[in-house]
Amino acid sequence: MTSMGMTTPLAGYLLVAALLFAIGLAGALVRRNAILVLIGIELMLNAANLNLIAFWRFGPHPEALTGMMFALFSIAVAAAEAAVGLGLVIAIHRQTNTTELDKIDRMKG
Amino acid sequence: MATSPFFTDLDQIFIILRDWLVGFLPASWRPAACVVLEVIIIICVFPGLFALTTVFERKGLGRMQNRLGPNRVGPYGLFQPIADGIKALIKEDIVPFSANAVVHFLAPLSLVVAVFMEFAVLPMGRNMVLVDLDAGLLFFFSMSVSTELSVFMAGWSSRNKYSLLGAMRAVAQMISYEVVLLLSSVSVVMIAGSLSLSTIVAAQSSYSGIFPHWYIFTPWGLAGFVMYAIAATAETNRSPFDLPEGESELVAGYHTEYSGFKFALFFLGEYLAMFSISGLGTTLFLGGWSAPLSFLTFIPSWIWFFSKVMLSIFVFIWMRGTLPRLRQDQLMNFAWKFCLPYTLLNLIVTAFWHFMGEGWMRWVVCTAILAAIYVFMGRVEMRSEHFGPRRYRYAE
Amino acid sequence: MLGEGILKGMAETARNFFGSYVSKERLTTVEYPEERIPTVEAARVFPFLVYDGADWEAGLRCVACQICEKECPPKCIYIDKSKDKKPDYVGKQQFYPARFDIDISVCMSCQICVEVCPFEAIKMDTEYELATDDRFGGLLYDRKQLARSNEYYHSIHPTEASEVDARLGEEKAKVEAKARAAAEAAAAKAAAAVPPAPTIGGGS
Amino acid sequence: MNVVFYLLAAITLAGGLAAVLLKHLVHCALATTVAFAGLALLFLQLDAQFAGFAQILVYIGAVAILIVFTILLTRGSELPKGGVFSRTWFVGLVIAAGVFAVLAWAVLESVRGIPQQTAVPAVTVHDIGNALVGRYVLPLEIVGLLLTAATIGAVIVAMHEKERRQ
Repeated sequence: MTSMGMTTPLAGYLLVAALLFAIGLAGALVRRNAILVLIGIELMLNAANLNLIAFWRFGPHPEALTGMMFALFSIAVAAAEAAVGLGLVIAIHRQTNTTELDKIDRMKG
Repeated sequence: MATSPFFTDLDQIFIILRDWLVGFLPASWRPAACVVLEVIIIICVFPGLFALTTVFERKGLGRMQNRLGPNRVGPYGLFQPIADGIKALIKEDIVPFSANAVVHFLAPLSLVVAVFMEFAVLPMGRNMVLVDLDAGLLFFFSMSVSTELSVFMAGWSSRNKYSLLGAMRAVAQMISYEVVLLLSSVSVVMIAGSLSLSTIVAAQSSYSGIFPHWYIFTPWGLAGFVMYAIAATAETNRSPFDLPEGESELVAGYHTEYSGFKFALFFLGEYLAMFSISGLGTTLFLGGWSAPLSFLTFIPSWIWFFSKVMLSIFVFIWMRGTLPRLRQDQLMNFAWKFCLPYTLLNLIVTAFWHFMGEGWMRWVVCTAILAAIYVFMGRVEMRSEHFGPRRYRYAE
Repeated sequence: MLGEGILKGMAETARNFFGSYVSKERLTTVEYPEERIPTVEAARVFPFLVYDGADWEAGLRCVACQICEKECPPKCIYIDKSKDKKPDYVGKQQFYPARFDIDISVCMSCQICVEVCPFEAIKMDTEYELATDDRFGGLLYDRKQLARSNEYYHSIHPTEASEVDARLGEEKAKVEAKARAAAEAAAAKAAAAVPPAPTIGGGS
Repeated sequence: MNVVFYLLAAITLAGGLAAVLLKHLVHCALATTVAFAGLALLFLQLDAQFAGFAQILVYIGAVAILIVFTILLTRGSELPKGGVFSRTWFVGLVIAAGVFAVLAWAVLESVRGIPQQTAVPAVTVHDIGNALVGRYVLPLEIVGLLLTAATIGAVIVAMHEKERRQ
């Protein structure tokens, strides 16, 4: 990572984003708690944002603001996603008294 | 306005002093040294102001209740904060046994750091701003929301139900009023056309006749300022919105389990938040460092800024001395059912103001709309049960 | 209108704020160490022991009956009865307290000891500046610290003290009258046998 | 590419890792906040002032608070009784590692040929504002609608059960 990063700044940011995405994915896949899964998804979204901003910064037309706008909208959408997702977690907790995904295995409340 | 060079120098005295001091250093170090010096000054000035404010607050509150207030330590009790500071420093630092030590330790630090960051974008005088960010207002708000998490950390890590309740109240309250605070500032941004705080001040620093073009002297500005002041009071957890630390029910809220120096940091953070939010209000609505009347411009700009801030602080203290504490449901209803709709309406009125062009028409129309809606909403809110006795929805 | 009450309240506090600088009578504060409110006669803080005469040890009215010790709700009185006896104010031989301690930090100023004392020996003081920096025993007062003269009692509670004096005087007069009657009877008896006889007790 | 970048990357990744690995849910949430803050700083380093501050405002100010509120409302602040990782954690780890390997390979392979802008883009907040209400006004309106819908939806989802039971 370092040797490549030295030559191209973009690659460094992309690698950090990729690593963060992988961490988020791992979190979403390996943790049992629904909230942690949501945290993992947030991390993945953030990694995507970092990609967008990095491409905007090092891309050919930063003044067109495409990457920046995409990142801003993604932030807004992520906020909405978090609100709804956590609302769902609370609703599920009300139904089943648990947030452990392994234990939520019934379709009927 | 032609001003004599003496007053111009006095106005810029800190800049001149800074440049003189930095002049001793090699040229390549100068920008960094400038920043370091300015940061040091901010870190020294505002805690000093905090120390003075604590004693003046206690004296002022005393006078409002026909008492004398502290007058024992030093002349007129002015050395009281020094005594308090020494006491806080040498007190035993107690961390509860079951507390989460790391989070417990980090909470006051992160709070104070975030609050100190807010001062970086405030223009405290002509050319006196640490970093003139293009998105200064956004920076300010992003720093002020970070304090919410510190409050939560403090409350949660103490492992005390009062701390936790206080923290949850504080966070809920701060989030609710953050919306109002932001939206009331947005109307200023709409008119000034910039998020940079120095541009916003510059937009207000002209005069027609002897009267300044401050935004508070417009209908939407006045309405926005009132909403801003309410939200700022709630945001800094000051009375009458001091539920998070309501001592009659929650001991001391989220800093119940803090003692000694860490408690002093919370105290400092609260007052610094007051200063910074007053500074922002001054910048947005009260013309920042510009003089209130055109023939007073010879007085240095920083004096105006600090006197306006201290005036706002006095109003904070005045309100604390007057108003009783709200109830949690009243607080939330007030934020979401009165402040937020009214601020949104104010945004629309601001847009009207902007597009109606110069002339007396816009004054009449905007004032009429805002006043009518204020009276109407006030009537509705007061008639409904929102401010009446409590109704329990879920209680058995 | 919404906010009207707030403005009214703010006006009130502003009036207080400026008024307190203008008129001194608004300020109710007494700056304590320099200024003091004179204690009223009915003030009662902690108990003390009354003595008659000049010598506190000889004049203590307390006879170590230990009623107050038993009645004290927080049990803050500690009394050791003496082995020997000394004459009390009427001249009767009585025990006296070899030790009489009151733990002021425990005392709750209920005045029950005063009410139960049959000898008018313990009374309530008006002294309230009892703070000390000695945590260990500084607030445990022995009989020397507790002893106050009857004159002092008169100076703090004049009405009550004169009543007490009157009552004691009556009792004493009764005792003396009895003694005199006894003496006279003895004298009459003695006169029948031996003419001159000294009076017992005597002295005013 | 300098020390600051490595520092920020380390903070971000450490925050992310801690968020995934820590046992205590509140600690996870706080670690996520560190990751969010690190990312915001990375945005600032990429000269995206507006996006960086928006990141702090939205993620630290709103999302992190939402997460901790949810943790407390679902009694997640107590330590879980069983393990914190699911039964199939190994599979998840392999998938994540695979995804990272593919991504890293793709980045390293493809980034070489791309010409890169190195000059700092002269974009002010004013430009962003103009773009938001100019070219991107439709997405902006849709996001506004989405946020309103999400707010109402979240309230209804969280309130639903109690209301029905009444």
